[in-house]
Amino acid sequence: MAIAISLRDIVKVYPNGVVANKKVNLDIEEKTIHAIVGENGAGKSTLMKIIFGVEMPQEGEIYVKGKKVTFKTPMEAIKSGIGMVHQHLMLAEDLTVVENLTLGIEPRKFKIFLDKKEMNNLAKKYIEKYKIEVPLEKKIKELPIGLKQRVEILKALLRNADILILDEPTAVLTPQETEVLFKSLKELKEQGKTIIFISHKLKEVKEIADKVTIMRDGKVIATDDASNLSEHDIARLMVGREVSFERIEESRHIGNVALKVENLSYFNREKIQVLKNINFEVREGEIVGIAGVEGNGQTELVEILTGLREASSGAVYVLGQNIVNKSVREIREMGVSHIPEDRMKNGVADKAKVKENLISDRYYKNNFSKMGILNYEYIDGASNELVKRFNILAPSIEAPVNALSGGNIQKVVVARELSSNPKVIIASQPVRGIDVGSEELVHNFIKDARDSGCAVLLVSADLDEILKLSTRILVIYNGEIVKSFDKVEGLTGVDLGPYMLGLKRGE
Amino acid sequence: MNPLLKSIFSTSFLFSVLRVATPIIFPALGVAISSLSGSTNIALEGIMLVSAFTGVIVSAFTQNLWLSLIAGISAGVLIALILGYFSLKLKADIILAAIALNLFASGITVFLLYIFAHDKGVSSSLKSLVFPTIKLGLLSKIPILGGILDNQNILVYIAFLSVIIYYVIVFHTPLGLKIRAVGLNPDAASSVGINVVRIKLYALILSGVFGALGGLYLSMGYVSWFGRDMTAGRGFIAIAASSIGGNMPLGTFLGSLLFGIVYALANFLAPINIPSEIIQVIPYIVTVLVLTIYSARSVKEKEVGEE
Amino acid sequence: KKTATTETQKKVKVTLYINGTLGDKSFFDSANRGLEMAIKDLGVDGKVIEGGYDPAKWQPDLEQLAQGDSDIIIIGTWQMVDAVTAVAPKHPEKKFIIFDTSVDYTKGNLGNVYSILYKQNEASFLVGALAAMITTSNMPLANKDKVIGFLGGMDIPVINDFKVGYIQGAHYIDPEVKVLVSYAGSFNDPAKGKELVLAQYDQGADISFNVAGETGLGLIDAAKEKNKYAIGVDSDQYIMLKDKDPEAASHIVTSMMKNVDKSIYRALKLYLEGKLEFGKAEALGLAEDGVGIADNENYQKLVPQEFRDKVNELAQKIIKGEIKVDTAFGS
Amino acid sequence: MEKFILKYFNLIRTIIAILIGFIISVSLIFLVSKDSIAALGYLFLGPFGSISRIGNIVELATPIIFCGIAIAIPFQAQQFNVGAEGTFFISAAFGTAFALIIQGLNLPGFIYILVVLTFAGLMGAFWGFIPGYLKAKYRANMVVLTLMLNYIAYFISIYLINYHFRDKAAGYLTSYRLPETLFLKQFIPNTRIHIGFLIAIASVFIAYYFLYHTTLGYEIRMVGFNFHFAKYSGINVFKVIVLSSLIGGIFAGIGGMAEVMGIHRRFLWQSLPGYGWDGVVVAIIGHNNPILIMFAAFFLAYLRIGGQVLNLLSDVPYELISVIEAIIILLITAEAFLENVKYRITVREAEKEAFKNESSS
Ligand SMILES: Nc1ncnc2c1ncn2[C@@H]1O[C@H](COP(=O)(O)OP(=O)(O)OP(=O)(O)O)[C@@H](O)[C@H]1O
Ligand SMILES: Nc1ncnc2c1ncn2[C@@H]1O[C@H](COP(=O)(O)OP(=O)(O)OP(=O)(O)O)[C@@H](O)[C@H]1O
Ligand SMILES: [Mg+2]
Ligand SMILES: [Mg+2]
Repeated sequence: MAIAISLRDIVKVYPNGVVANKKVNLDIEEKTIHAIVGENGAGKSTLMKIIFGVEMPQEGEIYVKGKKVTFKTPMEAIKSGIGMVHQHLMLAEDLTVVENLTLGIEPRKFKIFLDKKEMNNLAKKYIEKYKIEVPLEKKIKELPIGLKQRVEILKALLRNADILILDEPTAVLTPQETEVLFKSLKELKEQGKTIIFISHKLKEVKEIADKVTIMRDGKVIATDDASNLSEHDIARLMVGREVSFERIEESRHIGNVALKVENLSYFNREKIQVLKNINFEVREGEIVGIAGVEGNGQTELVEILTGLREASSGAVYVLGQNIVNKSVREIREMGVSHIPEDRMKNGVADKAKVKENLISDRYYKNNFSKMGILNYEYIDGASNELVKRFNILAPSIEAPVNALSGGNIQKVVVARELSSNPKVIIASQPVRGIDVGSEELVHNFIKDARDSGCAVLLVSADLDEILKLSTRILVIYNGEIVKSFDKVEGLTGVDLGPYMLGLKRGE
Repeated sequence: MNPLLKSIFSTSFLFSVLRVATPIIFPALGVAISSLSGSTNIALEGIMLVSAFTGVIVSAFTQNLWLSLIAGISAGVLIALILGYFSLKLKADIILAAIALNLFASGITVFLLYIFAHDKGVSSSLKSLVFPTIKLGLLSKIPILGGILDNQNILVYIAFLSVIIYYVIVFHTPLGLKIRAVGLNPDAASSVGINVVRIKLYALILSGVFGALGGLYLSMGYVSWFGRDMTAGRGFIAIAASSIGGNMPLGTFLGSLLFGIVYALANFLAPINIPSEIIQVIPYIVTVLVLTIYSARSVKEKEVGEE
Repeated sequence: KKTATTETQKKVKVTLYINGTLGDKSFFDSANRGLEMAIKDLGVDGKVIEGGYDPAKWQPDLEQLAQGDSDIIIIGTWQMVDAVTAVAPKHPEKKFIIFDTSVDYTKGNLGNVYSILYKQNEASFLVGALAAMITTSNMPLANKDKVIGFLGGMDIPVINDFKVGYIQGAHYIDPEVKVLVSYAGSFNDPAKGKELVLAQYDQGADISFNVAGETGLGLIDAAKEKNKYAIGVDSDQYIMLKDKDPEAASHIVTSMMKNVDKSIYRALKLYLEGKLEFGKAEALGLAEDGVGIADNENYQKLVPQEFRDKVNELAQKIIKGEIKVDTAFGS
Repeated sequence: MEKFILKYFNLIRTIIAILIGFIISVSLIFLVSKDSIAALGYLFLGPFGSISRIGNIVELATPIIFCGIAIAIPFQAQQFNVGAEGTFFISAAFGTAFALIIQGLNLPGFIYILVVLTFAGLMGAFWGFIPGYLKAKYRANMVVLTLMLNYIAYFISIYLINYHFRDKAAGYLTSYRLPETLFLKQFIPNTRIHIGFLIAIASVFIAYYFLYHTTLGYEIRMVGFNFHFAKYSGINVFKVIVLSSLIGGIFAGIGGMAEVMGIHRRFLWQSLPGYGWDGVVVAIIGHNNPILIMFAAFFLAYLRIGGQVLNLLSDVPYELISVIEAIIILLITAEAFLENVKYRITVREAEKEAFKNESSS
């Protein structure tokens, strides 16, 4: 079978001295879906950026359809039929969908003017051809994440890509959206496209990929037909040890109510009701999972519970105290900790030192500082201890966080949030975009917290995660709790699906 | 009616509003276009100064308006290019680079003025030209409007035109789309193969052109000579005007007009004997108020904590 | 530098230190002219240095110069008083001439400092009177409103000394004349100056007097644009402009002259003749020709004989002390 | 060797940049000057020519240091507050006014000085508070706000001095002379280096300690690094943004009054002196780090004094000096200048490392 892309001895060193790829060799066959998996920081994205001309390798050769190429800019990669959907979406939020789609290849009137009608037609043409629906006139920022992703893919196709790179496209997608995505991907393969697909979700890899390449520490460990590899094999190869996918054991003793939400409602600034009187409680020693398709009010719920947003009506009690319109700090002081869904936006200051990120919620407390003066001796001690306990892979506590890879950044967040001996933990997408190895670690930390008597509210779009950790599960749909499962043992996604999609609702 | 009030409600007042606003409209458009592309250009002061100077010198020695126009614009663009080269290619802090260029412009113009005109203050010893004023003929009979527009310098008209050109460039040309995209999300732009640095450079060049026109108006229309530091802070006022207008064509235009009005008002009020400082401070206080109110409005729409 | 000194030994070395920059179209330029005249006619060896506008630099600079090889150091404006008061006593062998202000001779041993003051209020009185006569006259560009203008650079005593004289002169002719006073707040914003004066003309003024350095040039531009009259300042601005922009120049009825150049030339001349009295201040007014009004072809052409006679008559009255002109100083 | 280059790369780059700047200046001087060699001497060695000239460097650096710190603190919170210019000015004006008002009390020198400086600091705090508050509350653009406030400060100050505290004896716009007791001692003979300089140096270390060793400093830096993160962590962003501007203002305020009490002994500025902009320059060159800012300030002062000597003793025109200064500033801040060289070395080093432990492992 013909080779679409082949890489020979690719070496990439970043200006900061990180060697992200170490003599990588890789062949991608035409008209296949080729998955690439690997731990955080293994060098997957870097490799893709090299293929797409974003980064230039120091050494090695790239062949596209047999002929040698050296891309200095994405433009050149695009010209030779490569398209890429980046790990972090690359859309101008304030421009319309059609503007984003046609950016750089705009049809023109009299050479110099935009031809808006043609822009629409062009987009429509491709929408029909690939059956990927998107609202052309809307601004990107008005779209749910799943649609944004579709725009990204369409963007690549619009540039006649026949080799399509997707870097963790499903990390931000709901099972339903993932389904849709996979349908289009298979469709595309039928139409003769070659697809490179990066994911940390091994189940998906098994489901969609024809071939799988496993990377570790900047090198390719193995490449094989997906059919020859079980999830466990892949996990083992990635991490270099066994990883379990079993559900964690049930929590032993469940205590009194720690978090109580009463008739909570919220209207956003467009006066749309995003939360419709929500009622639930979380007890000490239990993990309550909130399952739901993203964009059904989870984000707002979490932000209200942690004081980043004001409820329109209703009450929230932490250990019996109402927290409505208390400040973030006051709420944290009551023992609430928060693992945010977007770690880069909220979880860390990426240019700040690791230790500075580890103390952001306690720097003012005793020992960390006295009378407004920071006590670095103590801070360094505490930070080093956290780095050890949560085995964060970092050059040192003095290193800026952005020198860490995705998974380790998340560990920094988790370490801070779980080490403030919280009573209530609000964890939203705690393992998004991190590899199975780190994922397992984080899950164990959460479990330990639970066993030490914390009440945990777990918000996730990843059903496996919900099913793996939760003591009880609530399903949220369109701002309402439509169903609660008090026994999780034996449940599967199939049981939750209909509720998440609003097809069924509980008593 | 008291002559002061009379004069304020006269067409001659509105006439002077336009004249005063023009050297702000141009640089304001310059600031706006570069802001859209994501770079804060506070070098308009220097750009205007250099163009104003070049225009006068070239016109004095060639007695040709076209040449001076071209020379003036090229000079302004040159400064913009230097700014671009240092901030974009050499990654110098753009604010600092601009401060340096303003300093440079103020020094080099006076230095050369001395070489050409043997005077360190004004070029009044040179026979430099001015751009023609537009006679509306019959149209000048139109009540009020006629009075406001007749006999305005051609560059005043070009200022209006520039607002429209700005609108067309930004919203109806591929370049404009790219400029906006680059300003909103450079990574997104480069991911579809757009050369971000080049687009930002184009935006700076455009702001150089606008700034240059402002400078030329100052020395070859507004008055008929070049004077040391004659921009007198208009390049900075322009930043205010464009940010009041959110870098949008109409907004920026109205922002500049606001200054035109307040300045003209200050000029008309000058003769009544309240301390001159009090009168001269009005425009700046108004800006702070307008800016605050403007931002306050847009904050309401923002969620708490949103930027 | 031995050679340098030996060859120039006989020549008197004069340094003019400007606490600003040349090109102010006002007394700095005028002082420079005075020095150049002296270099030409009196054969002194002169040099001009621009100190710039940062007050922190002036005293060190003056100290530097005092340590240098010049025999006479000329500085101007009140802002240099503190500096020269501090430096001069340390260098008794050097001579200092300070113009447009005076040092306080009670403060320390300033026997080597000679101060020149100008009675700008006297000449301003004359142009004020002239303006008042013109605004009600039937001269072509005059209107019947009794309104005249004054454009000041900044609202400060030196400038207001002109203003006080100007207004007093105008009211001496006709108490009903209204004087529109505008300050530009800057000495180098001609555009602003132009706007301010255009506004004055719009409010009925038909003649205006600029005392604003470079900013004042805006006034002349305005006069040209609105076809009204202008009065120049410091030096004869008609002569200055008549080649470059004859049309603008033709609107300048006269200029109120502050003869810094002549006064400096005079001082140096006296010095060479050994007649200059250091350790005291001189106030030069109409009598001493320290100030005056420009009598040039345009003045002759535009201004009717009887007005000019009136002006001369008033000048005599002032010189004789029959008219006492107010001043803005110490007020 | 290469390790060494990497370690000191920024320093080396800056030095090279300065050298290039000098070379350009030199060629400029050769173009315009009849006695270029001497001129060069004046420009580069002149500042060290005599104790009084070295004094001039320090004298000039003093206000620049104050303003540099005043700019750096809000900059650390990502608040582009360029208001030091106006704050410096208005604090000096009101400080002078205040000093003259309470002159009657005949406070003992030390107390008097302390009271007046404190007042100036408070005035600065107030003038810094205004943009901080408007920014934090209404999210008005900081750059424009402070640009405008500079003009406002200027006119208010001129009005205050001109109409209420002008020395009637003086022909110019200037305040009455401050009472002797208020003079900051000039403690090095033949120079005007005054106590204010010591205060400036103290401020450098205070500001440094404040930014890197206090909780508020930490909050300021975190807000600067990532505003959302700060909010999420429970830091009161509103407070931080207001305080960063306010505290910056204190330094500018004290700096302004110290300049009056140490050098001029009266308020005599008729236009904004520009120390605030110098402050922006040194703050950016010094990466908002007070210690580096201090060095940057000395360097800038050295350049200026060089220009001043050049102006006094040579035939090089005054304006050329600002041209030279501009060129040198431009080059110093060219971050990416020589970047590729650094990259090449990094790569070589890193590859060595990487594939060394390849073979070992
Ligand atoms: N722009 C950059 N500058 C410096 N180092 C970088 C940069 N981008 C990535 N790195 C480093 O290079 C290594 C590989 O990064 P890369 O993003 O390729 O990993 P990845 O396999 O995509 O990880 P993840 O699964 O978390 O996305 C990591 O150590 C990362 O810290
Ligand atoms: N809710 C808020 N409260 C206080 N300050 C805020 C808030 N939101 C944003 N800011 C501050 O404003 C900065 C950016 O806000 P904005 O979008 O207004 O940019 P900006 O006005 O250009 O900022 P600057 O004027 O400093 O350049 C953020 O870094 C933050 O410090
Ligand atoms: Mg990646
Ligand atoms: Mg009249």
